[in-house]
Amino acid sequence: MPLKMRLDLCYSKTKVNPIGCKNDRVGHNPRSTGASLLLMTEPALCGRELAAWRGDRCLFERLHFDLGPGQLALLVGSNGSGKTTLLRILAGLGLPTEGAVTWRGVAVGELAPDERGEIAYRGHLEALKRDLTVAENLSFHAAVWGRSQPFEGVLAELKLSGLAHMRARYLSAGQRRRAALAMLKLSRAKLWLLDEPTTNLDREGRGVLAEWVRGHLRDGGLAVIATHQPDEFAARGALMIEL
Amino acid sequence: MNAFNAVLLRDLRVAFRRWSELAHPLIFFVIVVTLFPLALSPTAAQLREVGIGVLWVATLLSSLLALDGLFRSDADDGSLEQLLLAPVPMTMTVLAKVVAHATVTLLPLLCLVPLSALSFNIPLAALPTLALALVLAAPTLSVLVALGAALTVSLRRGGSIVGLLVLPLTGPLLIFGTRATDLSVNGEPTAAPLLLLSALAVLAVSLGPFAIAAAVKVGLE
Amino acid sequence: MKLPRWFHQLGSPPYVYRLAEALAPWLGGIGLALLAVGSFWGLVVAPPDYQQGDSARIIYIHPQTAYVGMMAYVVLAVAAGIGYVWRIKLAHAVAVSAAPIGAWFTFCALVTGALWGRPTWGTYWQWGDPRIMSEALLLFLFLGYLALRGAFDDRDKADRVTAILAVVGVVNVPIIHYSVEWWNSLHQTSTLFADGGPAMTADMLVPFLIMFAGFTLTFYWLLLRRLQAEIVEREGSARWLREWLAEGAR
Amino acid sequence: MSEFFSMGGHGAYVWSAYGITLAVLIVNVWLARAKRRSALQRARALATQDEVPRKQPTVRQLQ
Repeated sequence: MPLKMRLDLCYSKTKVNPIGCKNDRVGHNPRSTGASLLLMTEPALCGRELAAWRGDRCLFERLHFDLGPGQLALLVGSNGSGKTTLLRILAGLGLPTEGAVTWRGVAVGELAPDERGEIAYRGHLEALKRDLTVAENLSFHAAVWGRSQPFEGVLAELKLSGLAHMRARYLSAGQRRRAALAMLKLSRAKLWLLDEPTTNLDREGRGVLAEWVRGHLRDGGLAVIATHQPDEFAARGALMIEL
Repeated sequence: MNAFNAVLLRDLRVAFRRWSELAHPLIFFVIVVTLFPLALSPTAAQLREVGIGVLWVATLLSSLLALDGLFRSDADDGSLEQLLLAPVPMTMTVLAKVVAHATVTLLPLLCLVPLSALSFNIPLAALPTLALALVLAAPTLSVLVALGAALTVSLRRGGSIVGLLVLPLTGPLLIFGTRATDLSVNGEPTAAPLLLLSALAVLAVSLGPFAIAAAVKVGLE
Repeated sequence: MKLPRWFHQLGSPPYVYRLAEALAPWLGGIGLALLAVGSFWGLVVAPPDYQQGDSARIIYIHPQTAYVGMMAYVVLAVAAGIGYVWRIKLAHAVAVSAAPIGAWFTFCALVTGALWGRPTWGTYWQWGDPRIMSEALLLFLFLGYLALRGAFDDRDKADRVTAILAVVGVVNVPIIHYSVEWWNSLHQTSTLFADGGPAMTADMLVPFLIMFAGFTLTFYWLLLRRLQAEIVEREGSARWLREWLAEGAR
Repeated sequence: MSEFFSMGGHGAYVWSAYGITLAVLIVNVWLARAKRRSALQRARALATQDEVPRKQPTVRQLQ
């Protein structure tokens, strides 16, 4: 029994319509951006009529966007405007109150493990085990993602080489953030979802990250970045989503 | 399977690096077992009669203590949400975590129980059955407690509620476990309760991970 | 799977609210009337039991409340399961509404059971009795469900987490029941269908069954009333509710 | 009449069982009503307020 029907049955806070049948909206896109009539199988992230409510408060509604290969989306908005909520919804960690997010045409909550591996999410928490060394953390991550590879190069780029065998609990906040970015880079995901990735990073670290993002996009990757400094990443053709 | 091993090894490693915490449930168990004779002011015969029940109840309570934080630390540092997003079925991850924690917390506890049984004058001949019953009950017990931990993963103070959720479900374990030990003390055949314990274990291990994974997923939403 | 239209309608809060409004008076009226008739019949008309005497008149409330408590748990678990799988918020509302009623009825069954046990077995609480233990564990399941619910601030999350607990609980209920039964059987066998047909005489059986129907209907009446309150609470500022209130709803 | 109330000596048990059941029913009815009343009260309070502000994010492409 597929769970796809669930969209029809979620009743909404915004509609009077007793039967919230919104099937017709999924897959149909009135505001397609630019060149794209995106194929279902193409690595593309689509948001359809997204709405999120916190209790009786509306964070956003009727959010609609398409993101194709090589494209960047920047999420901007004041504190509490729903940037993190939206990113978690895009990652499949949260459910939108209404609407659907698809990756390659499949709802993000229902992706097969392989397709899920194409998406990397980095939130406020670094996901480092404090009792393990940086190297142990990285190799655990690689093992779970099935992408074991040498990480010395990445660590060197982040100036973490000397710390590889230090337990994560002794790292500074900025160093922890760098280690988290190393995991992102090593994940080799197609879609990067980053929640304020520059927090705690010094100027040099931000430079490395910005360079990585540019390289990622050049290679046909996608990225959605929630940030208060969109200028650091902004590029021609990027989507600006203002919450 | 690689991912299963990776999670298992990682959790074991983390547990051993915080080894002092591993001792808490054991100490708790010893204290509970010591308190009962104090409360009962017993004779040797009386002790033997209540001993089996006391040991089983103390084991249930200690395992509750041991597995309560199973998902909490991973949720706090963000690694749980990364595991949810990883290209690995969450049931597998959950199972690995439960196995790891049961190994480091329940196993020492199970070694302690037969020792304490001697102090309750439970005959030596009954100890193998007691140990076997405990081993057969351990999977079900870990799955149940892990489920409680998963249901409360997003609650700041989930600890007090876990017992409320889990302990009523452990009724059958307690019944079959104590019955098996009782029967063997009286020198009667113990196959029936032991088989029922294994049936429960199979049921718990095959269905439990799905419920636990679902609970973790909803908890992090 | 294509679901029939009425199933979709049952996902719509205003529709269900109105349906409940239409059904509730009937359920409540008939249920309470049956309870009144059954109690009178059981207390006054029916003869005393030839073995237990007049104390057996508790038979017209104890098994019924116990049954309703169990039924409430099944309703709770089925509704919660549907709500979880198909993400129907109304199903969660049904589950939430069933829980406190079920807990009260189970509590009632335990108390009446104890009051029946005292003249029959000479003790209020028979630890060795499997049905008492099952009932007590059922009450704990209800209380655990309610406690877990109360611990969450976010209603949607509470719905989905407690649904998992409810489903796990309902899988466990038969296991608990049979293990407890196996553990010890002191209790009299089921009253209605002992070997060779009903052991009760007709003048006892009729009020016995009337009370079953009465308690069941009363349960559904209470459920619908609570469900209405739950819908209003959940819909908060939905437009149909505003318009309906503006029209001067009670 | 007093014979009816004594229930063959078991009156205390029978009548308290029925009494408690009645009390539980009354409490349940009262609880359901109270819940409904408070829910409607809250809904009315919400209805007098303005509708919740909705926010549609803007999506634009950088040139």
